[in-house]
Amino acid sequence: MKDENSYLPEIATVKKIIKETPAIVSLQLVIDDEEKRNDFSFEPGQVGQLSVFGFGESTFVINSSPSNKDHLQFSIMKAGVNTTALHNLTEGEKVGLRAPLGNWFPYQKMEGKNIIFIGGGIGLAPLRPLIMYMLENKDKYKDLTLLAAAKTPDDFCFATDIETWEKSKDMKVIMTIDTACDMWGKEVGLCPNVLESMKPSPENTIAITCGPPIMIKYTLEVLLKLGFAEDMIYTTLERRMKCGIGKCGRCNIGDKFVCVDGPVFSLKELNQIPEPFM
Amino acid sequence: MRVIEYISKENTKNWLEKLDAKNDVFLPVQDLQEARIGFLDYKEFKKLVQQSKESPEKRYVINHREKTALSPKYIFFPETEKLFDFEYLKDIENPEKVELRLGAAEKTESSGRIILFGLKPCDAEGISRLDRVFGEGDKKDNYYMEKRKNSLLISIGCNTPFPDCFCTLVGGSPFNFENADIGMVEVNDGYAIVKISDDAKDLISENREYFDKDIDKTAIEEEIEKIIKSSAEKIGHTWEDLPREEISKIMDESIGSGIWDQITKKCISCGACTYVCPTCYCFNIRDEQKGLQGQRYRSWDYCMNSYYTLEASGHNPRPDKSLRYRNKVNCKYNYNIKRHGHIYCVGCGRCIEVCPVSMDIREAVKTVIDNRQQASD
Amino acid sequence: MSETVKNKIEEGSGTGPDSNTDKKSDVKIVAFLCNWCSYAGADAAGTSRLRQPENIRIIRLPCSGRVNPLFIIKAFNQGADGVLVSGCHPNDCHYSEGNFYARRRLEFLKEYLPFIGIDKRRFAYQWVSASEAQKWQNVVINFVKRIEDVQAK
Amino acid sequence: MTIENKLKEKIDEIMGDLELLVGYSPSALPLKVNPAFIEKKEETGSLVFNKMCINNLASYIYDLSKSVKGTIGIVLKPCDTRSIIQLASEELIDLKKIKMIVPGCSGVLDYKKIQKHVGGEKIISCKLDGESLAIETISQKHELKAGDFYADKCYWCQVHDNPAHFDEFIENDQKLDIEPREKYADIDAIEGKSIDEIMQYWDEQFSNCIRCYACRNICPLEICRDRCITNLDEPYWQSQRINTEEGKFFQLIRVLHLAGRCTECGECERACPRDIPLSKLMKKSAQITEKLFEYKTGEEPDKKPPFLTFKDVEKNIKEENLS
Repeated sequence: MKDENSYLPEIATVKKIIKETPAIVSLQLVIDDEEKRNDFSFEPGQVGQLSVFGFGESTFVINSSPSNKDHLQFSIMKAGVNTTALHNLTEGEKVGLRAPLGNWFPYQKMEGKNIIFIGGGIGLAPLRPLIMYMLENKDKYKDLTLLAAAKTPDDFCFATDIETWEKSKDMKVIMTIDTACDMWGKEVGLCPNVLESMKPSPENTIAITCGPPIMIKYTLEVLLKLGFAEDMIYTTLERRMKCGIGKCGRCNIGDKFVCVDGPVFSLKELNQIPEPFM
Repeated sequence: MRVIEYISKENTKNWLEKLDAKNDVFLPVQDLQEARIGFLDYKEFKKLVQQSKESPEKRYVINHREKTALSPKYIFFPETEKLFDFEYLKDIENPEKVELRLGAAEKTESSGRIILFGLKPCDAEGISRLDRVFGEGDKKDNYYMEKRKNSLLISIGCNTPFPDCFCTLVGGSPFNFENADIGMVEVNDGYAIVKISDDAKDLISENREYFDKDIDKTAIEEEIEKIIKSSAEKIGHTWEDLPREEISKIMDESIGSGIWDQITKKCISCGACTYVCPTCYCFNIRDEQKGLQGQRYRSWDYCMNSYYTLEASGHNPRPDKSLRYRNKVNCKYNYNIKRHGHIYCVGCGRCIEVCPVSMDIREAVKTVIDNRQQASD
Repeated sequence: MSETVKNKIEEGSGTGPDSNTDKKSDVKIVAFLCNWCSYAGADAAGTSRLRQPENIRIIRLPCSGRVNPLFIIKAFNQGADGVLVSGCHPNDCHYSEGNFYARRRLEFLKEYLPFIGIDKRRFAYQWVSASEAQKWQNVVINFVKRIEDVQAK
Repeated sequence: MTIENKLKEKIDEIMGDLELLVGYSPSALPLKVNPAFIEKKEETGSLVFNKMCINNLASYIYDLSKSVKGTIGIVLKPCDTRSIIQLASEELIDLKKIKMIVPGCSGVLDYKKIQKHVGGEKIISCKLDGESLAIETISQKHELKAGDFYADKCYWCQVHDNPAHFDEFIENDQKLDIEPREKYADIDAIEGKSIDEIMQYWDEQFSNCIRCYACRNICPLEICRDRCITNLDEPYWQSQRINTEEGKFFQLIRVLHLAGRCTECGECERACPRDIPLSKLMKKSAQITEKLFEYKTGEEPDKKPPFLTFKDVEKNIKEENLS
């Protein structure tokens, strides 16, 4: 594979479209080329570049379970030109895919520990493959907790997954919305505040968070306040990306490129980068 | 410096002519009427000369004394480059069905090599920096590497450095032929060849007739020593020495300080400095479609552009020109030292020359260093 | 379009001063028409079967004031041989003053085009009201002819 | 007393009222000066004002007027004041916040002209003594007459010692002393060519464009900079390709966006790293707006720019009739 063109995407077919929230859809893709499809594997946290040819290419995390060989799932929030084009796709249409790219959650290092996942809105997407992996290998991990936050009850991504996880005994699930509304029997409050009131013990626990930049910022503050060590906190970041392979230059934070050195970073790593990541 | 061969200026012309028959030779050409200097394909140059209404000597000359206005990076990394074509195919029988075909960029089967003649040592250094960016890492950049793989760099030392030159500050020298395949020094009325790489041996062995047979090597070597000395004296320094070992650390420390606001005040946040820089490599990728066919291409981009980091969500990690300029200088004097082991500035001075508001990267770096010393005093 | 249908259309359209019916030119002309007057006028020309050359590609806009001069430059850039802008007569603008602004911009552009190497005759702006089907036909025929002349040179 | 000293004296006098002063300071590079931003009274000593001060400092005023709360003092050549007045007439800046300190001008030298005259050879040093200009390049010394190298705008300047608007005017004993030239002579020269030759001329010029946007960002009137239509994804108005066509198209966007606004300071052409004669494009647009709308930019802060207003009957527009 020495002469492989790093910019040329594989063609994949949209197998299924799931409407998650009014602004978010999940696409389930199957790579057309049979050999490539069978060879494909990825680690939880890795990303892929999705193209709608004629519109552009953007980066999304692969959020299906790594053990799922049927399809790859990506969740897309409508924001720009390419995401709108992805939203307008119908089942059976073709997209371009370059994956897997970037690094992943060091799930082996997390074995034997308690894990707390903190996801806001579409920030749950990068956590999903890891959660699924850990649930599939529950014996290797201790207590799993998920704090899922969204603006309103309608804004929860992967609602059916959360429901399943809620029912299973393997993971404790807490859901919160920003402001109170009728028919909501669960937590109310901003994610960092709810986290603070939960008072999770930092003892032998790893916290993994993802969400909008402002949420990550305050969540990290709360985690530190709760006594979590910097190397026990993980987050995934996003930046504007073009090439996805560390050449085009724009996704850097200091000397690190989010596309190749990330998107997964421990807070310790981030604090070693001189340029502020927020 | 040990002299291996010597070629007169007259013969250099013949030699280039010969090389151009089998290869693509690029050389610095000056348009005297417009005073513009740029690297040009020799074949293109000859065409221009032919078309020129005035006498060609009056309008166009081959020029290796002055720096070219643009760095030669565009020969390997063009301003705009096609990545691949795509085409939606519609089935007339079944209009619902749309197939997609991707055409990888066809490899240009060039018979010969790309030869860059008359490259300044700093420009050769610049190309070696790009080699690292595009050639290192898990994924390589085929488009660049494909062109670069088949190329030879013929570098001519700088007998006369310019006021905005500062290669010695960043670890280079006007006679650094480390990155060149052939290194030449202008002596008397010709060029002494002081370096030949294995790849480039045939350029000389196949064209022996152009190279002087009986030369007094020691005399030429003495002459070269004199040239090197006088060149070193002329090179402009705005400050004594750059603490190259420490610069990364100094830059790190400066990041939180307000010094960057001060440095950037006069900057107008344009891309002139980036586009003339021999080591800047950032690019943008876009799709364009007409009807059912389209193309994905890349084009140069510049980090002082506010759209450069603007995410679709509206979040911009570097919304301010001071943050962008901080990133730009750090990219060169800090981040790329960590990533690729070298300062990503070769001291060619082009950015200083083109800046309409006299931004000077030397001044910026010096301000950061001075600021740190003041803080520690 | 099949040949027979095409012939039928040609037969059915007889009126108007069109000398070059036999000679099909391939000049491409983009026309920006205001929704309220000129588009309606062109429509009326169509329904009254006033024959018009096929070289015109009409783009409907709410008002001639919506015509950014860049549209015209872009059209030329993309290969248009001529560009025509048409809107309501001054004082008749649906939005009262859109075409007054347009007139200033378009006249400026018209004066400017030759300076960048585009023949002034390739661009025109005209006022055609909804009832002036005949005028529209004349305008189009004359404009196409003019572009053909420029092209032929 | 030199104009520079008089200017410094004046600035010292009023510096107390200013939060920020924008002026010129010396540059390490021959033939160039630095824009300087001075906040403290002690720092005014580094200011200069001479024939190298070609930069139009009004380029900074829009951004500064947004970020600086207090009064901004700005050193402007009489011609530069027009940019400020134009911005004010479009209500983009508040004149009350700005103190225009205007020294009389005896002309400024265009370093690009000098550079071109010496054949593009790099200039190592330069000395201006009265009217004689001593230039040293890497290969030779030139003795030049300053009178040949003034910026284009100086040759038809009407305001060098009588700016229409200012807060402080400082009389310059040295007057602009050059042979005036016809303002539109270079425009006429281009228009004398055939339409195809004109197209070819601009294609040749724009084949050099690298789309660095220095022209846009230095322009005092183009306040869009970070929000420019050319960079937008949606609408996708312009391709990001760097080539002749796109360079020219971008420049036409500029021309159209500056029609009836451009004050012909020539900064775009000076900033262009590829030496494309952009000010010709701008001059043509000024010529047309003068002819059609009898409007001169940058002279009346209370008059509406021509494209923001209209007349029922436009006496200078002769509409053609195609019907």
